Amino acid sequence: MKQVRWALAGALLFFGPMARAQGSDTPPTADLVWVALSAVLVLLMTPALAMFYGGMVRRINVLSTMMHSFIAMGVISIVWLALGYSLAFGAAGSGWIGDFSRTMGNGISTSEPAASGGSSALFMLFQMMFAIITPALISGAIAERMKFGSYVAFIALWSLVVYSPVACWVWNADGWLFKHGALDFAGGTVVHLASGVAALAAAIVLGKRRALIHREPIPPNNLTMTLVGAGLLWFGWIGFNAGSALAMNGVAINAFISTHMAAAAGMIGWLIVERIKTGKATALGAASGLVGGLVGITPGAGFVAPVGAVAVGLLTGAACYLAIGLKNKLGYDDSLDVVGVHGAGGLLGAVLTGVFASEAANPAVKDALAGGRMELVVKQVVAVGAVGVYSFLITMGLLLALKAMGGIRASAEQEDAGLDETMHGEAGYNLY
Amino acid sequence: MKQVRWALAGALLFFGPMARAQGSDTPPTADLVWVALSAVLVLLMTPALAMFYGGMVRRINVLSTMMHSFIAMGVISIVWLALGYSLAFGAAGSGWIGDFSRTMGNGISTSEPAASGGSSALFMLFQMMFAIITPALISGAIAERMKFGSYVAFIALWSLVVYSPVACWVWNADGWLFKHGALDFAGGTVVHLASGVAALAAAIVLGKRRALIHREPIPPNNLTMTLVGAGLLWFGWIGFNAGSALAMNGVAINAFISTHMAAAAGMIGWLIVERIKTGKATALGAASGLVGGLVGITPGAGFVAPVGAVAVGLLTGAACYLAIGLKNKLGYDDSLDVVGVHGAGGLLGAVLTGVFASEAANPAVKDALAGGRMELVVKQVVAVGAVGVYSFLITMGLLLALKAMGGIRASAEQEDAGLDETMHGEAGYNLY
Amino acid sequence: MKQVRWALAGALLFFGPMARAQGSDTPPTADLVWVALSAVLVLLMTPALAMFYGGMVRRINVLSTMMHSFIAMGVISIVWLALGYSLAFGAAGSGWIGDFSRTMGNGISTSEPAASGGSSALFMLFQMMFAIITPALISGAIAERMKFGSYVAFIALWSLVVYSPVACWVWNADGWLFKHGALDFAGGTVVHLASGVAALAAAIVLGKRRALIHREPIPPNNLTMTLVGAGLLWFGWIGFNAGSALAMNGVAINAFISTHMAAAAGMIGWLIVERIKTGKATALGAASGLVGGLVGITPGAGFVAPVGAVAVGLLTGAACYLAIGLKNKLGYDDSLDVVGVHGAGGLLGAVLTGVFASEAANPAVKDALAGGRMELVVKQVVAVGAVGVYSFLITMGLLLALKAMGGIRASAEQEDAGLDETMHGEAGYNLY
Amino acid sequence: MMKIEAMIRPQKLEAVLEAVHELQLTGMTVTEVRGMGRQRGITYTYRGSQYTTPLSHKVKIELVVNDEMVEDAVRAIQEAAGTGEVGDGKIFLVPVADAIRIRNGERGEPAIS
Amino acid sequence: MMKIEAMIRPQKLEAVLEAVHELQLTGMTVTEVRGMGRQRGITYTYRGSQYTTPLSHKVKIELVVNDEMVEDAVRAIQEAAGTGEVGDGKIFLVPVADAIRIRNGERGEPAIS
Amino acid sequence: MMKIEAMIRPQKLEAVLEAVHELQLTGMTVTEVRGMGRQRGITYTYRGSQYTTPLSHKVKIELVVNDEMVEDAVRAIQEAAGTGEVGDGKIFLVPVADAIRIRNGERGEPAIS
Ligand SMILES: Nc1ncnc2c1ncn2[C@@H]1O[C@H](COP(=O)(O)OP(=O)(O)O)[C@@H](O)[C@H]1O
Ligand SMILES: Nc1ncnc2c1ncn2[C@@H]1O[C@H](COP(=O)(O)OP(=O)(O)O)[C@@H](O)[C@H]1O
Ligand SMILES: Nc1ncnc2c1ncn2[C@@H]1O[C@H](COP(=O)(O)OP(=O)(O)O)[C@@H](O)[C@H]1O
Repeated sequence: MKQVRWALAGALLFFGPMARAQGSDTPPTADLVWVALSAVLVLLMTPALAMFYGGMVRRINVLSTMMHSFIAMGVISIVWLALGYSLAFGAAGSGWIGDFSRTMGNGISTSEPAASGGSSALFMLFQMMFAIITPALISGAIAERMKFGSYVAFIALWSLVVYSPVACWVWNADGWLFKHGALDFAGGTVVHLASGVAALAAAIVLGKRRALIHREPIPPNNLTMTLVGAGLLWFGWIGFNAGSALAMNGVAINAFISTHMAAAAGMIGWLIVERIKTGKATALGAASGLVGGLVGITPGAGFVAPVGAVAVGLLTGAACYLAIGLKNKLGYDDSLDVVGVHGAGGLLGAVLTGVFASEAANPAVKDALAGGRMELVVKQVVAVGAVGVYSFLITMGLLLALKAMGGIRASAEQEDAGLDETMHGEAGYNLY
Repeated sequence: MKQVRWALAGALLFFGPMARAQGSDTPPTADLVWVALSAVLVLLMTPALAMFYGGMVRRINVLSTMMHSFIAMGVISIVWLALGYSLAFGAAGSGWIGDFSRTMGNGISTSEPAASGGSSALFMLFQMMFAIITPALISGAIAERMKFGSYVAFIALWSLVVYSPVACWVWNADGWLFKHGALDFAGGTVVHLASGVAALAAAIVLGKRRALIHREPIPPNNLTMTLVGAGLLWFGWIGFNAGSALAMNGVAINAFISTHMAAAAGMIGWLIVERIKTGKATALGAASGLVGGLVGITPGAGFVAPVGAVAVGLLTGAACYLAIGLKNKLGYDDSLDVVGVHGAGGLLGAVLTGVFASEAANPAVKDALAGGRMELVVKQVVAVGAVGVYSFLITMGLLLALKAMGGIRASAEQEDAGLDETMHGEAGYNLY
Repeated sequence: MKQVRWALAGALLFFGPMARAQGSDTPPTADLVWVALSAVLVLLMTPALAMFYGGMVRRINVLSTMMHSFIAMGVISIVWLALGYSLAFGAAGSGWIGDFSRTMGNGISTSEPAASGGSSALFMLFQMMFAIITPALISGAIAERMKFGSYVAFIALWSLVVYSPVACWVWNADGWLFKHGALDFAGGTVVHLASGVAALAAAIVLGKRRALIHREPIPPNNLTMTLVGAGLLWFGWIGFNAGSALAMNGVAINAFISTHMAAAAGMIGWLIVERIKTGKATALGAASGLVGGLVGITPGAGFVAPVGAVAVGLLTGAACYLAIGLKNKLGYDDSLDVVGVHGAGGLLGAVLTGVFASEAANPAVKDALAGGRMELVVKQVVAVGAVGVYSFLITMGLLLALKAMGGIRASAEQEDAGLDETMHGEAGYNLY
Repeated sequence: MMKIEAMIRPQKLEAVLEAVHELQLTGMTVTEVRGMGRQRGITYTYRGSQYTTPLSHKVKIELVVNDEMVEDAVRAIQEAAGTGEVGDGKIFLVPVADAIRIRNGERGEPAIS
Repeated sequence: MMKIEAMIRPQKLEAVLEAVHELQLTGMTVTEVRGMGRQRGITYTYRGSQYTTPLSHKVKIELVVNDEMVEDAVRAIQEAAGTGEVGDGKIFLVPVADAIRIRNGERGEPAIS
Repeated sequence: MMKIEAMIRPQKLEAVLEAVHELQLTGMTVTEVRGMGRQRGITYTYRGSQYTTPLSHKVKIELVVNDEMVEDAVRAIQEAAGTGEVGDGKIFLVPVADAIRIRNGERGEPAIS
């Protein structure tokens, strides 16, 4: 059963030197093109996230917020090549963390023709794009008030002590959650749940924005940018999910369709609830709902058939709308609703994957359902719980340590004048 | 002749279970990658359209206008999966409309490895992207004054009663226009002509914007966004046209080059006429002209050689410039010139396809020209006429019915204050 | 050795009718998909450049600056198809310039199925995208003060008298620099060095902007657009570099990874120096540094291993920061630092390619290093010198001639009021 | 000399410009502003929370005119900008002590004619 | 009649709107401005060069009120907008000769009440 | 006390800020405006139709100064902002009744020094 449950994990075998039987008559070049295409699509998601987030903050913090995403592309790429990939996908006898066998690009050959099956470099690269966007997602929770230097230190460390271990548990063939047997096609748990829960911890440690405390308005500076960012996220997410099949085949095509349908349905789900509750269907709601639907389908894209994906999208879109209301009740300041969208959406998506996984979408689901659907749902919940608790506690510890070492929050003056001006010495717009 | 005239229709055969002879030594995986890549490129065209259109309206309607495109992604995706695809590509003995055999994703298998030829799911998906953008194109004609709810109802219905039937006529192997024998490589008639003519009907039914009546200025809020949208449309259009070959082969490569050349020449064609007429070459002119060129080459991309495509682009770019002047003479308010660009461009492109189709570009053209070039041009005109008349009348009826059922136009107050504020409760920018 | 040194040049063989041995069991369809995908990615780079540059100028010149890129897409596409491609890649017995055998699309067949190896049309197209962006890069140096008509004439001529010859020298199998034996994987010399040096000549001939002379502030109008443009450049550059392998293989994958790593490291390199020098890490610095890193790795992407690429990126990012200071010392007005980024980055990248080229990345490097690393570095310097001197002198001559024929600079009035208003009759934004 | 300051609806600016032009007044300055008045404010919806601002978009125009032109100008603006609905705006008359034309240093009435 | 012109911190606008509302003053106009004062200016970094502007973001509010309301209004604004730090801004009192309500031509005090 | 209001060319703002600084005047407020005057307007081209607006981009500066500073300030602005070409702009002098520093409630001359 192991080899079918986790599509991504197959990659390790696929790209491994012995994956292709001799005499195979389907050379994998087209599959490599598909994965490379997917990697470049996922690469674009982080600039897209910069737009999505950047449009929602006040004008005085637009560059600061976009920098949170861009700097992740700079820093995490290097961290991942140097160490993170090895911790996630190196040999992990214990099931908890990889060894140092693949640090600094070691053991990741690109020089042999890929067609002969000798290269795992593309897998390392594809995974790098996931490693980049995950901490960038967290940045939405701390927008408009965190020191830039502290943020850089935080994401570099977080990537090593939270992301890499969790990726190891879930995607490494030796990982304990991999063996446990939950379904996570493209990172619902590793990417969205882990970042959503980390966002909660970060929002708590950072505290509320001064503008929120003083009830000053916090108008989004440019919702057109947020909409375009959401559109580009949709575009890139096809690579994220359908590329996670690591080959062009029926599962990849199913993942493409289901991803698309869930995004569409997520938009509709959010807008319906919003219209009922406020009387208006908003553009930001459309953008948020489609992202919610995409988050929801991420763990199930390769397991859930298109009609099921519509259900997943509708439910996640609606649920995310309701979940973002929590912050007002519970009193944390999750600036851009990372907890509500990625935390809640990631959690619900994992559970719904258990509910809607279907053999019609992916024959591998047969094995996953061997113990009954209820058992699968429970496994999903266990995976979510383990990752959630780990990410929350370590993030909390990490930020408290950084805080003790010199503070992680901008000064009141910096916050009032805006981080663009005070931390980066820039203004987003000089339009007039 | 039938199997060569319509590149798209080939898809039904191509993806059908018996398309690939046993022992075929060219597995289609690379072709699937090409179509999937093309689908994701076309997916991006609707956000690109949101930018292209969004930049041209007044600031007070920017989100409303962008929502017209985004909501199409939400609503039409579901309509298409549920019903539209079946009406277009289900069995259509009559030649007029498909049956219900492929509703709700039925009969569209993704679970078998695509390499064995068992899946038409990717074709359904690729077609979905066309179905999404077509009604979104119409929205340019009704920008700045239509009720959001009415718009949503309109595009959902239009997709079922205009788009699906027309797609059936033209692209379904049973379709009457398919059998008639005109050339439409990637949707000049189905997408551009149908939407351009519907736009005319919609502009007439909706009536003029109050600002136009009162001769208030209607300045485009952000032409940089329009330019970037045009750039992304160009990018996505490669998938639209070259992907319509449904395989990576000489026809696809020709379509790529011809599409690119027509966009370039469309820009130049527009700018030359504009410079002569007004003394200035404008940025909006460059953006509009390239879109005009792309519209013009859409029906012929796979049939016209690169040098012919330059001619098509130059002529369509120039013609679109002249066609947008019509609205002032005839008195309808086509806010963003959908009639002038997609209607006129689609019409001219269909005719020019007959004129410039060349065997050098596509051997299939030989059969199309069997009866002489004049006969082909006449066939093109018949196809355009049939689709045009149908789309105009049904759109008219649909909108008049919706109007009778409670009004489709924003109130005067809403229009004056802008739809963003009054319908969506938002403002596009808070930049200062 | 010839067939291994220049990855691009391989294309001529690859796509040539005899490239594929009969009985070959790896059909190139997947490779064609990869090249087509890369071409569409590079296509997007010019709109991305429009954003990158457009955001940095004053509001009154934003459209004018974006038009510099867009018009290159219109004009150069046609120039290249008509003549430029033939001059670059036609038969070039002399080693200096191609003949007229491939003008007007002659001899560039698309009609045969690419799978049978009969088409070089895709190569012509892929190369067209490079030909488009190169003169557009120069436009950064003359932003905010050049006449639009003169600019159009300039890039059309420059493409024919500078770009095509240089491309011939370096990439044509007959070219003298091709035979000389330097390494330029994806255009460090042809694209970046040639345009960076031309930018210097152009800045000198055009003279300083009035605003600079009068010490008026020149605030960037929209750094969010510049950031997004940089993100899209990163995305497109994968096609630029990894597509230059002209096949999906180990070299392409290495190029993808190295390109990505150099962009990341370029960002970090710039920000570190900037933080040390000014105390701030800026968003514009992140955008500029990543572009610098991409420029630096362009000649070496297929020859330098990922860890080497990190070094190339760090060094080029830092060096570009320092190089842009030159203009203040030397007194030319290079509006958007084309000399500092593309000139200096292209030069340094060429040298560093010699330093870091490694057999682990590409077995072909073995031959290049046959004479020792120092010899290779010297060859790199010679190539840079030849291209640099040629581009500088011809650009200078071209602009002086255009100047003599009626002036190339906007009037003082036009410059003060902005080129958008006075040359294009438009305003970028009407946001309030 | 008197400065006429009027807050009007943005969409009426065009008509006011024409009206002012017809009076042969050649100088005027226009500013984008937001105004609070009797007019209902705007309610913004942001991810479920709603926020109402009393401010709506207005345009402020300023013309400095000779005393004898004041009443004509006021009447012209009032006619061009009025719709009869709440939110039409206000005109204020602010005394001005002197005017200087930067170009040539002219002062007083000649500077504004 | 007096026009109260105040330049305040942007983030204090909300509080001032409320304060003004409590005084039952129904009219006010708001403009985005940049101000120079004792407050330190902003230093922008642009690719290595640095540029300092003395201007910081401010909001200007204008209310025309009856003479008897002036002191109350000034006090209310001062309380709502003040932080005690440099950069809080200024209030200026500018005499106004007359006011006209565009909607119905009312003049004088009725026009602003 | 007098408020000096000047509409100037945007590109002259920098020079005016310096000139004002040299006079030791520490306060000033700047607004982006559009102005109609003798200067030719702008013709916009939009897909074949053309539209001419009489408005061009200007910057408005406002300084409240003591009466004795008025002439110096006017001269300084005039010199810094002038080019001698049509469109240089105007300076208006508007009497001010009082000034209040929000930070500490100071009134009158101390508030603006
Ligand atoms: N007392 C005032 N001071 C300054 N501006 C005012 C005042 N009263 C009204 N305004 C301006 O006039 C605009 C229209 O006022 P409002 O009361 O809505 O309209 P009406 O005069 O038709 O009742 C407001 O938005 C504001 O900009
Ligand atoms: N003399 C003045 N004329 C016009 N505006 C002024 C004047 N003095 C101050 N301002 C405005 O008030 C704002 C705050 O002034 P500042 O001197 O920084 O604060 P404070 O009054 O607390 O010392 C300035 O940014 C400017 O907009
Ligand atoms: N009477 C006036 N009232 C208000 N603003 C004016 C007036 N006259 C001119 N202005 C402002 O001054 C600017 C320059 O005026 P203009 O007549 O073009 O220049 P010049 O004073 O050099 O003849 C105008 O754009 C406008 O903003």
